[in-house]
Amino acid sequence: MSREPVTLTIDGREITVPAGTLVIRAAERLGIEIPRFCDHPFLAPAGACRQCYVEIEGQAKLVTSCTTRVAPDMAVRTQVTSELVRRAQAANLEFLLLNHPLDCPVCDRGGECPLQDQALAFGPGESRYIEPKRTYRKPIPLSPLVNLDRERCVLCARCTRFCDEISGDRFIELYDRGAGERVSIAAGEDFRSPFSGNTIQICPVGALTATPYRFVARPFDLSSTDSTCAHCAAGCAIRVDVRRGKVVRVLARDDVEVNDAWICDKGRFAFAAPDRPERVTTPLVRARGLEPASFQEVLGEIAARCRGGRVGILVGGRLADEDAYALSKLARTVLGTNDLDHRRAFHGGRAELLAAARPMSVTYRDVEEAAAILVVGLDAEQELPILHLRIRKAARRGARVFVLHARRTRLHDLGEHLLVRPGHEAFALERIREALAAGGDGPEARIAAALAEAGERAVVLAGPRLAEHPLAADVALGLAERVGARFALCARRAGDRGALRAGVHPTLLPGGRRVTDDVERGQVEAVWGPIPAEPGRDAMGILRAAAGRELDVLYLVGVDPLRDLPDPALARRALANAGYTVIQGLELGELEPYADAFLPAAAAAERDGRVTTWEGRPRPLRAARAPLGLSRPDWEIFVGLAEALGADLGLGSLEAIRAEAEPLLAPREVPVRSSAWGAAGPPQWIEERVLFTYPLLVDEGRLLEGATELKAALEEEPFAEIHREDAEALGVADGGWVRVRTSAGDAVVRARVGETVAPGAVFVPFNQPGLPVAELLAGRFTVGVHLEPAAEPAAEEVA
Amino acid sequence: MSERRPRVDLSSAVGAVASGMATILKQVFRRDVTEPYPHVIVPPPPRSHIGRHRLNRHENGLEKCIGCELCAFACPADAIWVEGAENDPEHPVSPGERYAKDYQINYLRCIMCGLCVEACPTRALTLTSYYELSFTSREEAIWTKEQLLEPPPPLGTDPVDREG
Amino acid sequence: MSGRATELRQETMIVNMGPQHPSTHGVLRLLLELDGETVVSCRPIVGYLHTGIEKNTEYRTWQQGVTFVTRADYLSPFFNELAYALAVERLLGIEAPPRAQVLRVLFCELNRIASHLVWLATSGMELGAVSVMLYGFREREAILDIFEMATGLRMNHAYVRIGGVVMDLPPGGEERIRDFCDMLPGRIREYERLLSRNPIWLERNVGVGVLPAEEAIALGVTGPTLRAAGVAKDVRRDEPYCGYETYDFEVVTREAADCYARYEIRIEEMRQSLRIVEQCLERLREPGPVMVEDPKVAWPARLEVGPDGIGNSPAYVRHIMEESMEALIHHFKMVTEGVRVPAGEVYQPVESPRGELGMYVVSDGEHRPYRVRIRDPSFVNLQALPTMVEGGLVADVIAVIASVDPVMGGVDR
Amino acid sequence: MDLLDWALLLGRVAVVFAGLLVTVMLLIWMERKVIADMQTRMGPMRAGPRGVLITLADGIKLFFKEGIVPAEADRPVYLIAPVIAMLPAFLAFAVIPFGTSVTLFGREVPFQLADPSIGILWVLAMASLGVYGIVLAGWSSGSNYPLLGAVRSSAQIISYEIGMSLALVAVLMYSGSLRLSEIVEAQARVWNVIPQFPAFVVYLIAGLAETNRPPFDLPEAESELVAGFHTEYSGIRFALFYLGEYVNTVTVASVAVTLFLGGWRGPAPDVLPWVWPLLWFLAKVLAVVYGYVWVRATLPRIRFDRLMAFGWKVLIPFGLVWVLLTGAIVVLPDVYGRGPVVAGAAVVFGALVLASVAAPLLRPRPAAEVGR
Repeated sequence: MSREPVTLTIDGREITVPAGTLVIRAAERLGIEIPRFCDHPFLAPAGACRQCYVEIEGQAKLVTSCTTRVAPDMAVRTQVTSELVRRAQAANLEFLLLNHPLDCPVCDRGGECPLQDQALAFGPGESRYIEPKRTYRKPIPLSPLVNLDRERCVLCARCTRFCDEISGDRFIELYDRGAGERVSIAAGEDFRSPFSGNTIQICPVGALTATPYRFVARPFDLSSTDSTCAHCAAGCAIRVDVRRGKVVRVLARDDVEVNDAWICDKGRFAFAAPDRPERVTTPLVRARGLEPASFQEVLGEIAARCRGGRVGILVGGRLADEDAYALSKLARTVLGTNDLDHRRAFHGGRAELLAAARPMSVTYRDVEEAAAILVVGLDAEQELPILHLRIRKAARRGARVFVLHARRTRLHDLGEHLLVRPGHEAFALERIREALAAGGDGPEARIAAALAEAGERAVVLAGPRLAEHPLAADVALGLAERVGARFALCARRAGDRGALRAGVHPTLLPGGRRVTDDVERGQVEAVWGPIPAEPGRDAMGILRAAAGRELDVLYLVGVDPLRDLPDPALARRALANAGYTVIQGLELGELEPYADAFLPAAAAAERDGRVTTWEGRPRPLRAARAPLGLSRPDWEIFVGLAEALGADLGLGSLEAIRAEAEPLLAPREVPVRSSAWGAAGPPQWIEERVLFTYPLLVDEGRLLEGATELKAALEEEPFAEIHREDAEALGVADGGWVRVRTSAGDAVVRARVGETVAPGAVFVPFNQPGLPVAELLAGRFTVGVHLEPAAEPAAEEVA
Repeated sequence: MSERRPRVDLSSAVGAVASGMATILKQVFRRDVTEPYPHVIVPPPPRSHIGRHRLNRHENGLEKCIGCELCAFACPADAIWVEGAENDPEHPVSPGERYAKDYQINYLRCIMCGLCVEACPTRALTLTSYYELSFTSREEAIWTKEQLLEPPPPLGTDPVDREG
Repeated sequence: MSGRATELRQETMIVNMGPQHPSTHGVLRLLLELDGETVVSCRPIVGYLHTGIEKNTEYRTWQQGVTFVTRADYLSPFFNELAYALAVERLLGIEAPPRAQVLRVLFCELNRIASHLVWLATSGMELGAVSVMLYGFREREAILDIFEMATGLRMNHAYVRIGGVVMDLPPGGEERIRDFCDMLPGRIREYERLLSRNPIWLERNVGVGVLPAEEAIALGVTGPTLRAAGVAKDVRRDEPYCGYETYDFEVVTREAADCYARYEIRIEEMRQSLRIVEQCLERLREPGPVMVEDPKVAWPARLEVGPDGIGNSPAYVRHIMEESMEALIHHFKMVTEGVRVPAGEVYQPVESPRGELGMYVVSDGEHRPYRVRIRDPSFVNLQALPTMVEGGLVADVIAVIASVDPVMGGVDR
Repeated sequence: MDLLDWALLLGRVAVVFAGLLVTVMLLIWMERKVIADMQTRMGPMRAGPRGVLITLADGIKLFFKEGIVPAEADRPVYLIAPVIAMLPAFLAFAVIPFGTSVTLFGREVPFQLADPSIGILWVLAMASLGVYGIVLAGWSSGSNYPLLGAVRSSAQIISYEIGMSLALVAVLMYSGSLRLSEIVEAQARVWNVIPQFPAFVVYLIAGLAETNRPPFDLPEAESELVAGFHTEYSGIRFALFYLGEYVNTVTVASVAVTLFLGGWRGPAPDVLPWVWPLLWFLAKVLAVVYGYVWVRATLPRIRFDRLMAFGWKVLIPFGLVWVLLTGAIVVLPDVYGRGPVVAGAAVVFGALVLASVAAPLLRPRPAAEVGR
């Protein structure tokens, strides 16, 4: 879209803007504030509220500036210079307030309400309307999270437009016309969109309110901190509102490079975990039981165990970049081990190496401007919701979207899905590559053609599912390179990419330098000093080693191997057999009986630092409040542990860490290695069918604890998605009960029958309430499965 | 110097001291201005808001306070803490959706300026002239909602505040 | 020669008078160098009562500012409030209604009398005339009773608001003020009988703490201390506000520039203030609003006394909670955010009992002041202290402080 | 002296001591009530009926308060000084005849502890001893204000003691005795206040200064020197100073009554003849104290240099002249007969009055002295 400049005058002041600009935006650029309700910079113009009237010379009637585009030599007069406009705006405000309930003192929006602000700035001071007002039943819960108060609604349609245009979850709609027009939801429906909270934030009045924030605070009570959401690797800009040391609300901040103006409901509503009573905020050490002690004491104890012993370190996905770097250095230089791993998805190979070495191969902007997008092994809506919105935005702008996944995702209305059995993604990708040359008319051929056509405006986004097949990610990378597309290996958790870059990895050092490569290791040793040269064990390897009594100290940082990793039985053995178990995190949970020492870490909202998005973009974390109790940021604990071991990491502050890490983490070339085509065969399951699982957006994860309303809104009963053909073959009906049996265990769940999964694939969500799916897994998130119809279980069996 | 300056000489000195002593003696016959508090309590004028706050109820017993926090907004000393909550429709505390789950006034901070009652949109909060507020601890100085809902007794009757 | 003089000179003694001392008007600290009982040098040190009033206002709404500034010079709260309100009104380009202006003048002048009575009381006490102290406070009490009757508080009233005053006089209020006006002149005559010709009073004050006009002007001294040197400077007459130009009163001056002249001026000023008060009472026969009508500026409260105390009147509560959405919004926004004042800066002086009290107020267009700076006369007048006391005796220091009448709340802010 | 004599003496000492304490207690209450009256206040109201026990309450409170000894203080002197200040005040009272006598166990018991022939000198001696306590207290406190107060005090008391002595000299010349009981006897016909009025005035003024009472309370001028010599004292030691001061006031008033106001003399009915003189004495003392309080309520505090000037330049010359005149009045009639002496005295007295009027008592400083 070439946009030639247009020059016009607003209130006598001249301005030049690109053609197609709305008058209201042009006025904003001049610093003239035209009142508005329905206008939103990320939504299409609507002209619903009629508040933004301006006068344009030569036009008989006033026009709404949010729907009028600039024209050359247009002369616009706003309320600043036009009495007519001023009167029209005042009259419109009076009109909007006719039926508005006298709710300000009880309304959550009171004090930060655009309607109040504009009534004060532009409206009359007294009411002329004294007749009874229109009333509705209120509040109407649209979902456990969102309440609708129709009396307060000014019918600006921001919420419905958001659902139409941005999230595509069209649960709410404007019904009826005239005085009876109102926002409605279909009877019995729930506003089950993972983006529902955004409608609350953009509502210009108090018509949509959030249940968790209902009557909780006033803007005056809050101290706000601009930070970054640490729930996933999307890296959304948020504002954290704290009242008296307690986080009570999270809002999205505008950032056109990352999240536009949106965040998902998890980011918005899951903030209560650090305030739970289960949180432990003092260091503990095992004496007669676990007993509170000082940091010095506990670190001294741990140091005594570590000195000369074999240490294995498991890390969760929540470490900030600085923590990861400090830990990586601590493990290699002080503890003398490469046995550390943060991963849950073990990609390996060149794709991972690239992700560790080079950030920002694909950005949100690249996605938005792409012509063709291939999403492989990623359920974007559930795993990186804001990336999902970007893909949708791109689709609306004309990009062709393809999803290669074992299960249908929420891109189904805009993109084409190619459902493949889990573990067979690499073959599908190879077929696409073959189609590049051969052509054809199957889905593979369409994808190949679209990618080839888009060339460097094509984007391949590879997700965690690919880790289930050795080198599948490399295959995707190869395909991207073949067509000249941009490629990103999308990390899911907020700390994943940062930990990978910093070398919290058994074989990779900071910047993707290989432990086994003397030259690359030497580059790091130049800064750090000697590093063990033999490759370390990966996460499962560390557990196996601990289980085999090969480790003296098992150090768990922000991870619960019983919940987070796909082999709880192994984890239990490891915990039982480890010489000494150190837990570092927010709470102990089920690890309590195994812990020999506990180190309380600060939550993301309590500390400064950085997290890295899936793109590789560093984003700032800022402390919205002080850490509770004695807890402190992880990196400080690592530095303290090093000190207790008599070593000085030289990482006394965040600045020091960044300064040291910066040269090591600079983007660097990765030596080209042979492509991974056909390097490995398909997994050979004994069983006919494959169970696969991944965490949905809202599950039983630790950081979602306490977010009751969010769980009520979005959590699902455990289910098994089965393809219709399989169901018919087994005689399982939709909604009926099915027994899933794997080599590790079995469970009875409700079946969902349809065409939402690939034939032969069975999807059970990870970690939903009542079903710890991990117990069915044996080291991978994909496992051969045997299905049979089952009777409805007794209540306790489900639990 | 144009104006007449007073001078000191014996006669004027004796005269001035004598007239001064006479003036002093005259006061002996005036009514005392001090009050034998607490035996006699002179009621403060009606507008006087030198005392504690009071939370009011409607005639049907519901609280007038709707937890809107306007008083806390208006308070220049940050002396008021309000926490709103949703009314249980079966057992409402106040009319409407919202009520004050918690309401505290810290009398170590309160400056009795009255902006809070001026801000109150329901006359739930009023200021009284019950000035017999004495505390021996920080906790005591923070009045809770239950205490504030209690109307103040007549001055001089609260045994806690009586001397001795 | 000078070396010899130094040798001969005896060792001097350094005395820290204050910050805790019975007659330093609170927490003024004077570093006195004494040669025997003669003051060789004097260095006033301030800051012990720093309350952060100016800084606090930057974090509060414009309307809340009144409750802070009123506490600066706590003996003349109405003047602080008035200077602040006038300054903000000038930035807003509004003017309070006539009746509000009359009430402001009325309370300021009563406040001036009250303040001078405190001066009389404290000077009396500091020079040992204990009864005068109690008489001064006794009569001041009558004024405070009037204040309490009208504003509900005896000090720090927050009565003058941006755009007017918060409440009109209660019924019967004018009578009480009139009674006071009848009572006071006789009492002033009594003070004079006790002090004006008393030999000890004279010898403690006459010729003590002389501050000639040139020095006073050079040091920025204002108020009675300046007028005692014969300079007829009075903001009420020179830069009238609240319609002072329409009142009949005299600017009292004396030539002697000593403590006694300051005593005479303050006594006479009380009489002049009474004159103004009486004129105000005449004007109050005219009814009218006491707050501007514009709901976008006016403080929204309508107070009424009931059996439950003082609070918003039920009629007003009904209006904002049941009748007018606009009124509710304006109430809400005025209370929470307050008025938004156009960007600009203004210096507004008023004649406080201690001299020129100025408010320098800067707005950046927000609903909070960008800066409020109080030019407090006590602070400036204290500069002249060394000039007045050096070479005198310790006892004269007391007389001079008393005659300057500093209020540390205003000095330190 | 037999055992009973000793017992009676000890009894008298105890009674006088206790009586003085009670008197001081009531005196302080009275002073507070009187000055409250003059200031349209109520004064103490809470301790005892109409606050009469306020001093007791204060005393108990002070007794239990912590006595602070400053780090810079000279400890032994600091601790002993209040006692030194208090003792002479009690001792001075020993020679005051506060009544006639009463017969107990067949012995005549005079209302006077001792009646030495040098009664007046004893009073003077004790009064000047009291200053040691003050000087020592001020010096030993080791801080500036007490030091200044002590210096002021010694200067003031020494200066005014001369004036006071001169007044007393005039009286003893007139009465012809140093023995206080005889002086009282001598006033049977006319009180000394009539013939010795100038001496009475001098004595009252000097007495104010001797007791550090306003307007001569310079040593403890609270508005200048915080609390003067006892700034650093607290608790019981402060109470001792306070007590000494008020016993002094009683003594000074008693001496005034004894020397000028006829002592215990007054009209008395025949019932209980020993009671009335006591009551008269008490009434007269109270009257003098009332006068003191009245003065305190009226007058501001004089400035120290003026105080010294007044003492040396006015009071002492005036006293000297009066002593000369008294001498003349006592001696000359015997030599020259009554008429010429009275005429001559009138002329001299007139000249003196003229002189005092001409030379301003308290001249304001000339302008040149003002400032630097």
